[in-house]
Amino acid sequence: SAGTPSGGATVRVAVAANFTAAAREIAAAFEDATGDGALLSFGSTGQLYAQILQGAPFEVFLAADEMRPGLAEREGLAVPGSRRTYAVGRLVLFSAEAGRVTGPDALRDPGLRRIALANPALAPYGRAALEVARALGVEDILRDRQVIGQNVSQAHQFVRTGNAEVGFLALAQVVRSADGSRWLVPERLHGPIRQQAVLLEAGRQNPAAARFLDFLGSRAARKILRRHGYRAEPPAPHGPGGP
Amino acid sequence: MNAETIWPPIRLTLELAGVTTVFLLLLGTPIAWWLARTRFRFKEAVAALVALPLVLPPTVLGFYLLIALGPDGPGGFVARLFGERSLAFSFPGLVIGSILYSLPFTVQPIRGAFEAVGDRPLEAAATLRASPWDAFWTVAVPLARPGLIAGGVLGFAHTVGEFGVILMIGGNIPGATRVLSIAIYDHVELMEWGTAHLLSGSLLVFSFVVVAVTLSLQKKMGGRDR
Amino acid sequence: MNAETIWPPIRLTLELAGVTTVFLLLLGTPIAWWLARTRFRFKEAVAALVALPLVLPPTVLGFYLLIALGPDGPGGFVARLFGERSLAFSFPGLVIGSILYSLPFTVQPIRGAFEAVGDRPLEAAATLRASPWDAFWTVAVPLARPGLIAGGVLGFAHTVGEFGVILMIGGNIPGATRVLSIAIYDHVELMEWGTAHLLSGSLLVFSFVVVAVTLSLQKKMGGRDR
Amino acid sequence: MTGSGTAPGALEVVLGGAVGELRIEAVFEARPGETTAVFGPSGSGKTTLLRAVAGLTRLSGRLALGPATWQDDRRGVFVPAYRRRIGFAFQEPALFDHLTVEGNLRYAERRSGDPEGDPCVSFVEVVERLELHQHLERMPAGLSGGERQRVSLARALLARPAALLLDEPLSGLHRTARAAILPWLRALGEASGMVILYVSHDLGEVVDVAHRIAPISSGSVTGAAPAAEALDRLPAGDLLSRFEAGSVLTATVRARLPALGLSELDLGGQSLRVPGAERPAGTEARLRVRARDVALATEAPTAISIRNVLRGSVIEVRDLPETPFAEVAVGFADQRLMARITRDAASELGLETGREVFALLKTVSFDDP
Amino acid sequence: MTGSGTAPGALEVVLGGAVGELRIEAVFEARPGETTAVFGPSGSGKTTLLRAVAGLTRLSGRLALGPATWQDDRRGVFVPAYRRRIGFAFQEPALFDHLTVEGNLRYAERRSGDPEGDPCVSFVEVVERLELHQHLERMPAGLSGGERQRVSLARALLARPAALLLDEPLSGLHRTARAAILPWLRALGEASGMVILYVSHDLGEVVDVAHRIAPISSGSVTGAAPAAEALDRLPAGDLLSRFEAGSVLTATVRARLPALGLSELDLGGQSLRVPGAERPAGTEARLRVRARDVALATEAPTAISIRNVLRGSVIEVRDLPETPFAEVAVGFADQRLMARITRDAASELGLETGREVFALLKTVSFDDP
Ligand SMILES: Nc1ncnc2c1ncn2[C@@H]1O[C@H](COP(=O)(O)OP(=O)(O)OP(=O)(O)O)[C@@H](O)[C@H]1O
Ligand SMILES: Nc1ncnc2c1ncn2[C@@H]1O[C@H](COP(=O)(O)OP(=O)(O)OP(=O)(O)O)[C@@H](O)[C@H]1O
Ligand SMILES: [Mg+2]
Ligand SMILES: [Mg+2]
Repeated sequence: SAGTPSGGATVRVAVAANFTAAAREIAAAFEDATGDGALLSFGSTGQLYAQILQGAPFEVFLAADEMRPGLAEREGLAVPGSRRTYAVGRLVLFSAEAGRVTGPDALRDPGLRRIALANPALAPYGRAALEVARALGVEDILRDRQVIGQNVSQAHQFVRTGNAEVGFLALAQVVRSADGSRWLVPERLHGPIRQQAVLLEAGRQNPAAARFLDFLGSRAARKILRRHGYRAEPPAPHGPGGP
Repeated sequence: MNAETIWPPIRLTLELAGVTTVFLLLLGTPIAWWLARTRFRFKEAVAALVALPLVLPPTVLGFYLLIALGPDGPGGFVARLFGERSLAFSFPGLVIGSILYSLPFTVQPIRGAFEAVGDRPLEAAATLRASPWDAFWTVAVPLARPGLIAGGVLGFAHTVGEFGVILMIGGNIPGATRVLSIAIYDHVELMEWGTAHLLSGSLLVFSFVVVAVTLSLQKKMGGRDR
Repeated sequence: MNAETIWPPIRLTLELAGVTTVFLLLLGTPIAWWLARTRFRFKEAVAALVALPLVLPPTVLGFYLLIALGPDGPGGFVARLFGERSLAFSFPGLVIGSILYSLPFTVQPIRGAFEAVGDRPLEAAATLRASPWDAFWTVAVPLARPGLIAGGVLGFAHTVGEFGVILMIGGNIPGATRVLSIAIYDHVELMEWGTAHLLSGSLLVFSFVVVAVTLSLQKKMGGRDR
Repeated sequence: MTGSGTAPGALEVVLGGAVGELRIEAVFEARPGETTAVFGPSGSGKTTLLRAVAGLTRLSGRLALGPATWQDDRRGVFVPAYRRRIGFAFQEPALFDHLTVEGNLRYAERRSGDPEGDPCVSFVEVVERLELHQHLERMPAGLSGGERQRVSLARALLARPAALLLDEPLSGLHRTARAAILPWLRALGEASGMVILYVSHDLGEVVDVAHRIAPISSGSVTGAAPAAEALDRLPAGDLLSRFEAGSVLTATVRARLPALGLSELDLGGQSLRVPGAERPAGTEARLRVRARDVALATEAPTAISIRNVLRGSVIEVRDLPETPFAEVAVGFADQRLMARITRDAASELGLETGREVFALLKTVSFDDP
Repeated sequence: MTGSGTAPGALEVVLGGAVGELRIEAVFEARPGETTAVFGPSGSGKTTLLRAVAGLTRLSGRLALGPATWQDDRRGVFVPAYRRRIGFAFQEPALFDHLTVEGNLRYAERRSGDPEGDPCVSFVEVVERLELHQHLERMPAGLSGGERQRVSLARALLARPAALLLDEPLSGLHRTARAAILPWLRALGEASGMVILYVSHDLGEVVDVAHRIAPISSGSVTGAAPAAEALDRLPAGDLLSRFEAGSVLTATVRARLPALGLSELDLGGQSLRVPGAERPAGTEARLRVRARDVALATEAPTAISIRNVLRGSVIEVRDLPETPFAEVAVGFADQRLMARITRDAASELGLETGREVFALLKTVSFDDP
């Protein structure tokens, strides 16, 4: 699916690892729609940013946060004004055990030992989890019982393998499985988990790169996003600056 | 960056590397000895088995370890004896993961050294009524000392720098499983370059000293140039 | 999962591990030889230096490598000679990173084997008018063969499983730098457990066969039990 | 070897097997307190045999030291080397390179199972006899070839074995050093009652040290005979024995002549002078006489420097094929002496069985190293 | 060693230094075509000296082989071992364990710089002489001690050296094998004109092989003298020489007596019979006579098996301190012969300088291994 259709141009896209599944579908749809190809490279947002800084041949950057794309713009690595939020993540409190999570009270269960979350310093989902705990007044419980994954997919693995009974995960990770138990965290309990994209300098001359960025805001792409557990914002570019 | 956040990972890293190295030597030495001396036909298959964890990406290995250490694996069974759910996110869990991942680097040099000792000194020991156990400790181990030191050093260094496996099974719990390598990585991810450089630099210097000093203990035996 | 997505990473991994192993041996053998034979006072410091990259977490090492290989580092300078911007994100870049990261595992067993050869055979060769170069190839290397094989095997296995460094300097670019370990990791990330298990399993079996067969080539020389 | 007549503590060897192309077939017994020389040319299987006795190489058959059975294939017994009370000096000294010379010796002593220390084999005495005092602190790697051999021998002794297995232990030593060590070693074996198997390819050495000789050739040992008998029996055409072959005479010390540095011995009523005035009168002396050193005369010679003239009668004259020589056996009382002279001389002197002759023995010929 | 009189191709050794507590001080010359024995007790520095000559151990001083300077500290010259045309048989054979016996030999031959092969030292001949044919395919690890030594010697020879350095190369061989190899080795050296340094602690071996002897004791070598002279000169009290000390006589073959297996030699007009009828009449023969084998008489003896009676006169009588013996030097024409007899006998026979005597030599004493 990452192959290049003959005739069309190819765009190299750096994709935050947590967006892997959705990105693949979008790339396929993009190829069908435009005849261009998209070559996806996955990695952590921080790692991808460091690579871009060191001249990696990426043309579009789909980050898991809004900080790194903002930084890229400010550092002159990205085409000014190209930055936009392509997806908004939803946080979910999840357990692999059926019935364990029915609502926020699951966090207060005295028998609960481990709560998995992504590193709040690095990952937007982690930061959001912290905000939720604060809002619910269970900060202390979280501090005592937390196990931190480097990113949200590690937190997911902690929960899936049963090593942590519950965890704050991305809806995207569990949206397609029916097992376990979950509580979809209301968005009002935390700041928005905006995932931003940006056109990189390397892609300035590649019309396919702009087309890919545009395609992210298309109806087809937004449908895929929703199916994967993201909320799509209108395709209007955000103002400069970030968090 | 302050002392409070810097020292716990360093202490933990040294503890982990130290304990792991001890276990690596305790476990690796008999394995190496067996590999060096057995005439078992398929011993190279066993040797390959020891080296095998290497070929898996650490994060993947870590994932499988997570399953093994978890509530449904043998690790969970052991953990329940101590009233825990899982061996993951605990110091013993880290030690187990580190041992598995660094074992081949310890076994290999020790095996080589045992093989280089040859039959002769052991035969001589046997004729002096040293039991195999006695001869192992009083002849084979001292003669293979350079290999044991090299194995320990490589195991130590590899554990200090280990990352993927620990990341996977550690849970980055400050004071419990947040080792130096993860701390440095966090700083890199946060683009706190200064702190990252400083920690990396100190780690390099410290390790250099440890490794260089240990390796120097390999000093040759007596010896004339003949 | 289909042939198109599975084979390129496998091919690339074998290529990378193969090329890296060749370079590891080419580079590691003279270093090991020097370490085994020199009387330089601070040789253990040099040995420690070789082992040092180990103590850095692979991603951190990868990060520094990224800078070194990038447009502002020496790698960029070399890259410009070939009309490129950076050595990172290229096959040569991966090879350089893998060599650095696996070198100690190759050097150590070879050094041990060279040390076990001892002075005698080399003195004998010298009295038979074999130059040091000649004696190295015709006496030291054949006698140290088990160590060379072990060093090659460890280097190969470590390169196959290597992950952090390659991810960092390679950039997970399909067909160019997306090796098997990264592909497996991607599948794990995607929760495509089936594919991940399958790939991991095949990798294990394949590596097991390679390692076991290679190690068996160490067959002992002639020998009576004396 | 049948069990009957086996001395208590004797080493009984019945071993067979093959190494490479060589078939080993060894049946003999070595007695306690005696040194049994395993004597044969290079490649005849001496080392292999010793290793099998030690349990380091596996041959099939039966091995027992007195009441202790070390190997018995029929009963499935095989005692590992470290449970056999042996001491072994390897042909190429296998010292522990990580220990000093003293460390090597103490290693053996500490495991000798004899915490008091056998008075026959004390550390101090062994070190002194083998001249190792000034090397005790050194590492083996710096020792000369001969020094290494001596350390190896000392170590084997200090294991205080019931069976001491020595594989050419003195091949790197000069004759004087050997001559000083061999009689001591022999006496040590006698005093402590241990079995000594002494491998050598040097008949001179063998004769000096051995009570019995077990000749080995092409892997085959058929028995150990008393040294005198074995020397006499060695095939005449065997080049090996040409130089050293001869007889062993047993005499009694009659008087000491300290002024001359000589002793006077009594050999069945006749007198004989040999170097050395140490042996007390009345004790028994064992003399080795090489056949090449004995001249014969049909009349008592006069005005000659040869002091020892023994009267006897010819028992046998036999030609040594492919040589210009004949060997003449001369009998005195119940002992016999071999003389090697040219066939030419034998016929000119008319030597034949029953003929009375005088055997001429230079005093100095008893002073061999 | 002054440069004057240095034969072309001679090995000139002027070395000094210390190993451990031993001071080495060696000044001597070894001539091409000759075998020079370095002879001394264990620990006297023989191995160290050979290693220094080979360039494996560094002592200070000067070393040259003919026109090639190997070491000259004053000029800062030090040629590494692999650029010296040497062959070295180590005391503990250092065979290449990864090569077969043949592989070891070919390794040397291929680097001998003599692609045609020296006709004096052909592969086939060396293998045959050292009886290695049936071992060629084997790996060294399986060889017996004596077999390893022979391979090591063969390898050193096949390097076709200008200087052959042998460190007790035959200590593991029985006398017969040695006796077969030594004269061949000596002749090989003569034919090829190489310098042979032969380290040994066995005087018998030394006498058989050496043209010259360089005695070494406590690290000191003061020169190499012709064998006959050196034997005569060896300090009388030196225990080492007691057994083997003696003289070397040069005689001419007068006639062969094949029927008896003997040759008749002429020694300054007197006749002497020795074993062996191979040497053609008119050629020169070199005879070693041990002092212990010579008896003296003041009247010509009769009716005795000793065939060789040489008339001469006493040159000197000297006591051997701490022994019951005296050594008597007897002169014939321009040669001298040493006899060792008891002091007792010497005085009874009234031996003193100028006195006419008969020296009695058993034929068999020339037949030593
Ligand atoms: N494993 C083996 N394979 C083939 N041949 C062997 C093996 N072991 C020993 N031999 C041969 O058996 C013979 C006897 O060997 P052994 O070492 O017992 O001889 P030895 O009498 O000790 O000789 P030496 O006096 O030279 O030491 C030798 O020819 C040796 O090469
Ligand atoms: N590196 C060293 N350190 C201390 N002593 C040494 C060293 N090398 C040699 N020696 C000593 O120097 C002496 C001479 O050694 P060398 O090996 O030359 O003797 P050797 O004449 O060959 O004796 P052998 O006949 O026993 O082989 C020995 O006493 C030895 O222990
Ligand atoms: Mg042997
Ligand atoms: Mg020596």
